[in-house]
Order: sequence, then structure tokens, then C-alpha cells
Amino acid sequence: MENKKSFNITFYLLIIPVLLWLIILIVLPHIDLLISSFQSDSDAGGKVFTLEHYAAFFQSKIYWLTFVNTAAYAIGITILAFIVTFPVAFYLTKVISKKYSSFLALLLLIPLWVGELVTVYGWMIILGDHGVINEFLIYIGLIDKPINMLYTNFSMSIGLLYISMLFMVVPVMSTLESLDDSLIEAASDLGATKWTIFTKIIIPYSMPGITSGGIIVFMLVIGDYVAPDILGGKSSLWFTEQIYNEFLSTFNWGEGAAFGFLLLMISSSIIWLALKLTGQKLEKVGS
Amino acid sequence: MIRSLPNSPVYKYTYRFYVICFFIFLVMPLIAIAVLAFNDSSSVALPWKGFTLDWFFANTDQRTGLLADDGLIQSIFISVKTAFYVATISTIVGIAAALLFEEEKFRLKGLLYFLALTPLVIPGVILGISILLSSTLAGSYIEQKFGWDIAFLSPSFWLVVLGQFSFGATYVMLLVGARLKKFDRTLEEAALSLKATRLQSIWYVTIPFLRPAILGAFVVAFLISFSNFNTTIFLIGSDPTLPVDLYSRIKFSSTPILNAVSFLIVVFITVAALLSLFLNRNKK
Amino acid sequence: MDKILEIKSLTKEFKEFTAVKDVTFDVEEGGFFSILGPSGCGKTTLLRMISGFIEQSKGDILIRGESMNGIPPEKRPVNIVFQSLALFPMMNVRENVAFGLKRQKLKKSEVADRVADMLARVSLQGFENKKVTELSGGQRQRVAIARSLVMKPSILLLDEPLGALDRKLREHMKIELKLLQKELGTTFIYITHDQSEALVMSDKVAVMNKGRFEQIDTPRNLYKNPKTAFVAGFVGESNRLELKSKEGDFITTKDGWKLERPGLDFTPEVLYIRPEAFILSPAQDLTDISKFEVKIKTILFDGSNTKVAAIESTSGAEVLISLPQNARFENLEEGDTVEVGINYDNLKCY
Amino acid sequence: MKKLAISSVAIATLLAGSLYAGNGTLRLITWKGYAPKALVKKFEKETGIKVKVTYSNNEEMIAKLRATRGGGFDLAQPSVDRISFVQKKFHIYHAIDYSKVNTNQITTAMVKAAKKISGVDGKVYSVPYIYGTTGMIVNKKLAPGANDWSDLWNPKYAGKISYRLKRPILIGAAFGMGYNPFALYSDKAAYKKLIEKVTKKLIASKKYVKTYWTSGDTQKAVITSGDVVVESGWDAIGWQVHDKNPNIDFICPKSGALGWIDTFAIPAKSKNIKAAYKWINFILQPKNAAYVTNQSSYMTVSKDAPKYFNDKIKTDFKRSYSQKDIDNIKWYDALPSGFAAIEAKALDKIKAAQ
Repeated sequence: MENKKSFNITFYLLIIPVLLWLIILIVLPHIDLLISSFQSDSDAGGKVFTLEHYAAFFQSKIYWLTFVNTAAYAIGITILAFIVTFPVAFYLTKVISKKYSSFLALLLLIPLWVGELVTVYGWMIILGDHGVINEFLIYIGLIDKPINMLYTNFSMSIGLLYISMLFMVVPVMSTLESLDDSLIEAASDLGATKWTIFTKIIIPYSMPGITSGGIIVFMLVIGDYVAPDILGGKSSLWFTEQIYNEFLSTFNWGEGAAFGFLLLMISSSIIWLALKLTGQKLEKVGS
Repeated sequence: MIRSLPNSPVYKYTYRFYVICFFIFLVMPLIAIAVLAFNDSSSVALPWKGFTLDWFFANTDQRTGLLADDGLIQSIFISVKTAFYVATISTIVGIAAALLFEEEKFRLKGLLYFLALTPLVIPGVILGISILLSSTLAGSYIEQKFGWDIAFLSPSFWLVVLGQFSFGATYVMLLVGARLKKFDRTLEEAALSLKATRLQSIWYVTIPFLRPAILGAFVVAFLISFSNFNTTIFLIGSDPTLPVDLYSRIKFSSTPILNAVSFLIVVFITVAALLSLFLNRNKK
Repeated sequence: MDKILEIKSLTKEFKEFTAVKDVTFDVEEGGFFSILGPSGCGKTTLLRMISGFIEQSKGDILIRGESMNGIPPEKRPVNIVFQSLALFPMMNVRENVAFGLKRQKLKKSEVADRVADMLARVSLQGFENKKVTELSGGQRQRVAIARSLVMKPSILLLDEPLGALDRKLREHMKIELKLLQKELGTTFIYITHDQSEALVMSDKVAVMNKGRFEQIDTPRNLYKNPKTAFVAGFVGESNRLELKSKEGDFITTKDGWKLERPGLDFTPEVLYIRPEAFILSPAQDLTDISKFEVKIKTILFDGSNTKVAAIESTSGAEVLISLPQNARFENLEEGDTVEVGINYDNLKCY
Repeated sequence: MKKLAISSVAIATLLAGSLYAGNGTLRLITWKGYAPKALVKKFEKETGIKVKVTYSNNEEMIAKLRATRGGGFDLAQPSVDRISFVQKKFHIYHAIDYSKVNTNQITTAMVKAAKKISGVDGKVYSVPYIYGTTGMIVNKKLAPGANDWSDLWNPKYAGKISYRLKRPILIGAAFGMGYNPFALYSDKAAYKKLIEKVTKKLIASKKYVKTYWTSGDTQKAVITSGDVVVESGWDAIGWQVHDKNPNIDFICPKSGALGWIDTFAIPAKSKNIKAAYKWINFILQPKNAAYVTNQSSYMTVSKDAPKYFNDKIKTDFKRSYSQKDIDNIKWYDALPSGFAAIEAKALDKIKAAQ
């Protein structure tokens, strides 16, 4: 504040823990990540500069194919999350009465807090060959042999959608809450159809919420490991699995660091692009 | 379309049907978990073979219930412990960050604020591996140079706490900061004019005003820590947290005991959520 | 003139209460029709029924003789200007005004022409590309009206559009709106709880209370001859005095103030007197007036609208009296005693 | 606020108190089934040392120890062939002091093998514990002809094949294709070429695979359900399944089963080396070792344990292994450094292929 005398001690008391946090746990580790990605063990036991980790990535088709595949899925699931949840967010904020909406909104948050591992496990139970859906369909006689759903790209996508979609609902609902009903009435009064109202009024209005939600969903999906690993099939290779493998089964940390850095690059550049396209700021995403 | 606009019945009921489907989709895994936690069968699958509480209480050679499974109890305990420390440290640093960015003016503030927000957009896996890399680097260096083996510089309980704190503080900062935006700054000025020091005015005026947000942020940080997997997996030592333990059990063998523990988590969260709804309603 | 809108026995019942009860009225082509009433009287419900956002429980709405039953809002030849104005924040002025025309799939050139023409008529040339958030309150108002009028509605419904403006701007907009309506010739139906807005702008005003129309009249008549106690109290300023009894040509207030008021064929309960109905020091040759003495308690100076609070000598009843706008009573002081008279007609009894 | 602060401090002290259980703990990282609950309880009772068991597999075990620079655990159980190259590079194990190991309890040949395979610079880094083979688990009713690695890409069983996408399948497939990968351990380039060939084969036949199993339980589950009729798997698992469904059994592939030895290795920063040796000597006591084998069907190296084997184990062993099969077992030799990376890439490639 303006008062110079009282400025000192309080200011330092506040900034020192924050600086320690940001420098030790955010900045330095990421510098290390970058450096490690350019290092490999020399025969003498020291470290030498190398481009081999990046070369490995760009030369083996499987790595960048997985990379592209992961990014494409992440974008697809982000879009899907929007399509699936937007009508619900709208329903809860604009259609039903407040009495029910606060209860239902709370219900939305429960799977979020229960945690990914538990809900992914739930989907495993549901989609398995002897899972809830197959047993039910067999029971009612609709099928006589289980449909193979678990361990496929389908089950993986369901899991990813499920764990991430609620992060779309929350910010979208908060922007929709501030949307004045009379805007919709005015548009209807001026002869707009439901579709027009939706595309020209509601969507543009809730764009800030959609962007925040989209970024969080995208981030979660592209960086997720549990759902692809537990629900994914024999061909669903997720880029985080590569990183995980490099660190936790093949002990090639340098290559893992390079992959991690590439993942960081793609996720931040797609987020940057999304912010640019919608003309928003990162600060907004947080709030 | 909205409450005040007339709709055709077809539209109205189709819409309602969709929303109902969505909520079924939403609760389906939770229900499936809950139901199969009481199924009298050793495999986690239908058909229903009768009701049992074995997966909570049994302690025989064939069946081990949750209460008899030391490993699982241990990992629940470790998770609670981790979450408690993470929430505490995150809350303290998060409040400091919120006060710093809302009330102070200094050079490079924009850059620092941007850094504080980055954990929101850095995948958890990356946070995990980068902290693993840097702590190993620092640990090896110290070990070679001084011969000290510093526990929290290699995967261990405290490294997990540090790793989860690195993003927990961001959430606390945002939640507390949002409340701080509504704070009437003249209250602090009034305290200063009544000869309180800056620290006293924060402690007696600002912090009490922020209390609901601080409590909320503590709970959020606790829950985020309790359910974290992506970052934790890289930093874990010999003490697995509940999600890590669940993960390896799901990978190696799933028995209804996993349903039992998942069911308890769901119940716990639901009760907590209903309680918060009830308390908020009473306040109004 | 032709009736553009006919409302017949319109009723709207909600679960717990009846918002609009058996309302019947006509609006003439090109008129400025106001519905005046306190908040919660049902005027917004009435407006929303006309626009089609709410379906009536009973009764008919006819526009140019055509029943509107079952016709959705977007198909009715009416448009609304909302209280909040409801300008689309993500569009600029031009896009806001063009919004409705684009929905009609008109040719681009026609849309552009009509928008430009409309913006000119509301004096907003040069603002086409401004964001609506950058406009002043008055400009926003005009955008909202232009946006509706460009649709060439038979009737423009205005839902307290001046409510959100500050006082000074509101005074200004009243006049501007009236002039705009005159110039355009579109029928306006205007709802408000502000009697001054209704009186200044309207050709006809309907006073609404608890779901019913109390009186439909010209502003002048409404003011001069309120038909009900509610109208007398709600429209314009009045001294309200409760009555105790009536004996022959005399009435007595609760305070015990006895006044001459011949020609009543019922026993009234309440008396309304407008502050300007008092005649200070009336000429002796005036007839048909009630006379009495008051003592000046305090002078409330307000320029042309200066009043005095005075106490009637016999009963101690307190009344507000307007001072005539001439220099004659400039020297009046607190404590002075003045003779006052009121025309029998101006003693409104209900 | 004050209340919150006070209760926080209270909880913190409470938690801190329980954080370290003290020195009387043995932190064991091992495979599922290697440390049965009953024996853990018995050990705890006898010695007063508490045992904390973490389940893992070779890759994760090594990765974890690498990350902690040999800390976090007091005793690990990697396969014998995966020790030397890791030790050379990361120095994460203590050399075994064989004077503290009760070698009388252990089959001599196995000790010899462990010493040879896990030796680095004259020091030995492992004590053998359990051995077994990776071969085929076959549903003889539904896949009567299946008897070799090459049946894992036999179109006859399309959609009903499973294996684990880890190192053994590369080796097994190589044998199935008529090569001997172990012979190429001295020639990295040739080994790489061979692995590339194997990779091609496995990618081409990926369409026949139902799923890749990931653990003992999952390999059991897929073949029990009937969804899979031929899989590569561990002998013990095959026998476990055989109990429930006699049509299913473990068989040694024609071109040779892969023999592995899982061992004890002491991490460099083990905090309780004493307890580690105690556990090794305890669990290899004939009765205890026999208990492990009887429970899990995993074959122990304990010399006198077979006396206490139940009949089931004996008949299982006889049924699956003829003398010819035993002679034909391909024992893993120490993996030269740099080879793990070649194999990891190959496995990634197979997983990613569509």
C-alpha cells in the first residue's frame, strides 16, 4: 500500500513464501525438465548435451503419431464435453426453478470430488464383458453375447469425458447465471428461432465460460493417465503413458523429460491459441 | 426455452428427458460401485448373488474386508495425512499470495501472478516429473557433495506433500482472492487510522472477513490432494496414498473390497456436500 | 381512428393468485397508450400476454381485428422494449438493430438500408460500429427502441424502459420518446409506475390496481377527474383526509374539520384535495367554494413548485398548499394566518 | 479462526507422531503372492519386526529404486537377469553378504545361477527366491492343437489370444520364430535387428489379440472367462486355473519355456539390512517356502521344501514338465545394458500400432 513505513515487514512476509513456492516448485523444476531433455549419460558417468531424445521423438513414427492422436482426442473430447454438458448447464440455470437447481448443481460436483480413480473404476465395472450393461442387456434378452466395450477407445473416451466434463459445466453455469433472461426474450421478440437465439445470443454470451471450461477440460484430458491406462485398449496409446513408461518402466528420464516438455508445449500452445481466438486472458480462466 | 418463454410439449419433454439421461450417466458409476460393494461374490461383476457385508468386515482366508486389510487402511490414513499437510501449507501460502496480488504493488507483479496461475494449465504428470527430476538432481548433488541423504529430496511422503502443494496453493489463492475482491479496503484503512499496524489490521480485520473463503479453500485443497493421482504417482515412496493404492490394486487384481472403499468415499463426499448445502440454506 | 388493439375480458390466473382480472380496453392506431400502476399490479403480466410470452387464462387479444390466440411471440406484430433494454452485449449498434431483420431473411442491402434509415431517425448516425457498452444511457435507450421499431411492428410495447436511467436523463427521455412516437406514428403501449411519465407522454392512460383497470382516460381527465380513490391518490399529488361523517351539505374529517361540499348523493369515506386546488385569499365574489383559515407552519421552497405546509385553524388538520406562481404571496411567513378557499368540484370525495 | 488454528496444530502433532513407525519395520517391495499374509504375521510375531508390503513388477520396482537412488524400501525382489545392468548404471543395490544368508536352505544350482547372473565386478547382488517359467496357458478343449509360441499368431485362434506386452513376449516370439535371442546378447546390432523382426510379426498379428493382460489376476481372468483360449502365461497361474477348469492348463511351448528366477536384492539405502536378511532366511525355511508354493504354485528354490509340498503341486509339475521340457527351458541370462531401451521401443511400437 502507499504507507511506506508499514510496507516493509508485511510485504516481505507475504512475498517470501510465495517466491519460495513459485521458484522452488514451479520455475526450477521446469528449467530442470528442459535441461534434462537435452542431456544424456556419457560413458564416463557424467552428463552430455544431446538432441537424441527429440530426435527419437521425431524419427519414430509411433511417438509423434501417439502425440497427434492424443492431442486430437483431447480436442475431440473437449468439444464433446461442451456438447454434452451445455444443455444441462442451461437447464439448471435457466429452465428449472432455483429450488431444484442448487440441489442438482451440487449433485454435479459429487463425482468431481469423489476423484478420478473411483469413477474410472466405476466405469470399468459398468463396461466390462460381465459388467452392468452387458449383464443387463443379456438379462432382458437383447443380446446373447457380451458386447466388447471395455478396453477399447470407446471406453477410454467415456472415461475421459466423464472425468473432465464437469469442469466444463461449472464455469459455463456461472456465466449463464449472469445472462439476463430478457436478452433471450428480446431475441425471441425480434423473431429469432431457438437455434438463432442459441447460436447468436447464448453461445456468444457464454463464450468466456466456455473458454475457461474448454481449457481446463483439454488440459485434464491431454494430461490424464488413469483413464487411458485403465479403460484404454490394446491400441489406445496415450502420450502420458509414454512419459509414464519412460520414467516408471524404462528408466530413460532424459527421453521422458523431452516427451514431457513436448506435452507442455502442445498443451500450452493450444491453450494460447484458444485464448487468442476468443480474445481472453489466462487470469480470467482462474476466476 | 427459458422459464418465461412458452415451449412446445415435445421440446419440453425431450429436453427434460435429455437432462435425466445426463444425470443417469452421471451417477451410474457411483451406483454401480455402491451396489457391487454389497454383492456376495468374489468377482466385481453381476449377477447379483445376494447381500453381504463381507467386503467391509470379513477377515477369512477367502475374503478380506476393508477393515481387515491393513494395507488399505494404511493408505487411507496416509492419504488423510497427506491431504491435511497439503491443505494446511497450501492455505497459508495461498492466503499470502492472495493478499500479495490483491493488495500490494511491486515490480514484476504481473509475471509472478502469471506464474502462480500456471499450475492450472500444466498437466499434473508434468508437474510430477519435473519435481521428481529437480529433487533428484538436488538430492544427488547434496549426497555427493556433503554425504547427506535428505529424505524429502527423493520420492517420499514429504515430496508428495510438496508436489501437491505446488498446485494446491493456486486454488487457495484463487478462492481467497475472489473473496478479497469484495473486501471493502476502507475497513483496513480504518484499522490503520486507529493505530493498528499493517499486520494487525490484516490479522484482525482482513483475515476474519476472509474466514468463510479460507475454510472453503482448505476443504478444496484437502479434497484435491485426497484424490490426486497424476502428480503423486511420480513422487510416491514406500507409502502409497489411497488413489495410488487403488490404482495398483485395479491393475493387479480387483475385488469388491475396492468397491467397499470407493463406496465409503462416495458416501463421505455426498454427506459433506449435503451438509454444505444445508448449512448454506440456513445462512440464507 | 381504427382500433389497432382490442383487449376483451383478459384474465390471467397463476397458481396462487390472479394477476390480471377481467381487463377490457382498446388502443387506437398511432396512439400512445400508457398503463400506470404500482409494482405488482399486474401490468407486466398484461404486457407479456399482449406480446405472447404468457398465455392468458381467459379473454381475447385482437390486433387489427385478428385474434392472437395461440400465436407465438415471434409471429405477433408487436415488439418489446425491455426494462433492462436487453441490448446484446456481444454485438455492436448496427448488429443489434439488424438482428430482427436478419431473422426475416431479408436481402442484405435491404437490411442495411433499413438499419441506416432507422438509426438516422433516432439520431444515431455514426454510432453504427460502437459497442453497446460504450454508449450513454440515452443512446442505449434509442438503440433499444430502434431495434424494435425497425421491425415495423403494429404496436411497440415498452416495459418501463426509463426505469434504469437517472432522474435528469429520465426527464429528458420522456420528451424525446414522446416526440419520437409522434414522428414515427407507431402505436406505443407503455407501462410504468411513474405517473409523471404516463401523464407527460400519453394520449391515454389506464390506471391499474390489483389486476384491474381503475380508469382509462386522457391524462388531463385522469388528473382532473379521478374516478376512484386509488386514482386520485396515485395520480398526481394530493392531500388525503379520512372522513368521519356527512351531515347535509357538510362533511367532517376525522380531525374534526368541517367543510361545505354540496351535491353528494352518498356518504364518502375519504377526501382528496390537490395542493394547487387551494385558492389563497379568495376574492369575496367567488361562488361554490368552501372557505376556511389556515396558519402557515413552514414554507417548502422549490422554485416554481414551492408549497407551504399549513394547519387548518379549527381542527389542526395539516395540508400542503401550492403557492401560485406570481409574486403575490412572496412575503408569506411562518406563523401567518391566511384565508383559503376550495371549489366544491375540487373536493374529491370517495 | 483460533479454533481452526488450535485443532490444526493438534491434528498435526497427532499425525506426526504416527509418521515413522520406527526401525522395527521391513519395507518390502515384491510381487503379489510372494509374501503371504500368514507368513508376514508369523514373521512379525517371531522377530517383532513389522513388515510393510508393496506389490509391484520388475519395471516399476527398478524405476522406483532408481528414483529414490536405492531408498524407500529395505528389500526388493527383481528378476535375476534385471539386476546387473541396473546396478552398473545406477548403483541402487547393496552387495549381498552371503555369510549372512543361510545357503544350506537353497538349491545349490540356483545360488550358482544367481551369483553368476547378478554379479558385477566380483560382487553379487541377489539371493534366489522363486523360479518358474513363462510358457503357454491353453484351453485344451477350445484350442486342442496349440502348443508353441507361434500359436500366438495362429489365425485359428483369432480374437481369442492374449499375452502381456512386456519383455517375455519378445523373447518367446523370437523362439517361436525359430531364433535364439539369448545367443545375440553379445551383438547389440544383431539383437536389435531380431527384435525389429519380432516387432513386425507381433504388429501384423495384433488383430488376433483379444487383449494384453497386465497381471497374474488378469491373465487368470481372461482365460477363465473363455474369451481367450490361448495365452502366454506363468506356470503357476496355469495351474491355479487348472484347479477350477481342468480343460485349461499350462504347457511348455515346443520351442522352449522361458525360465526366470526372482530374487532378493537389498536396495542401497535400505534402513534395515538386518531385517532384510532375517526375512530372507525366514521365508526360505523349508516349511515357510513350501507354504508359499502351496498357496501360489510358484516354485521355491528352498532345498527341502518339496517335502512339504502338497500333492497338487507335485502332480501339476509332473503334468506340465516332461524331462525333455525341463532340458529345453531357456533360462534368462543377465540383460546387457542398452538392451532394455531397444525392447521398450519395440513394445511401444506394438502397443501403438492399429
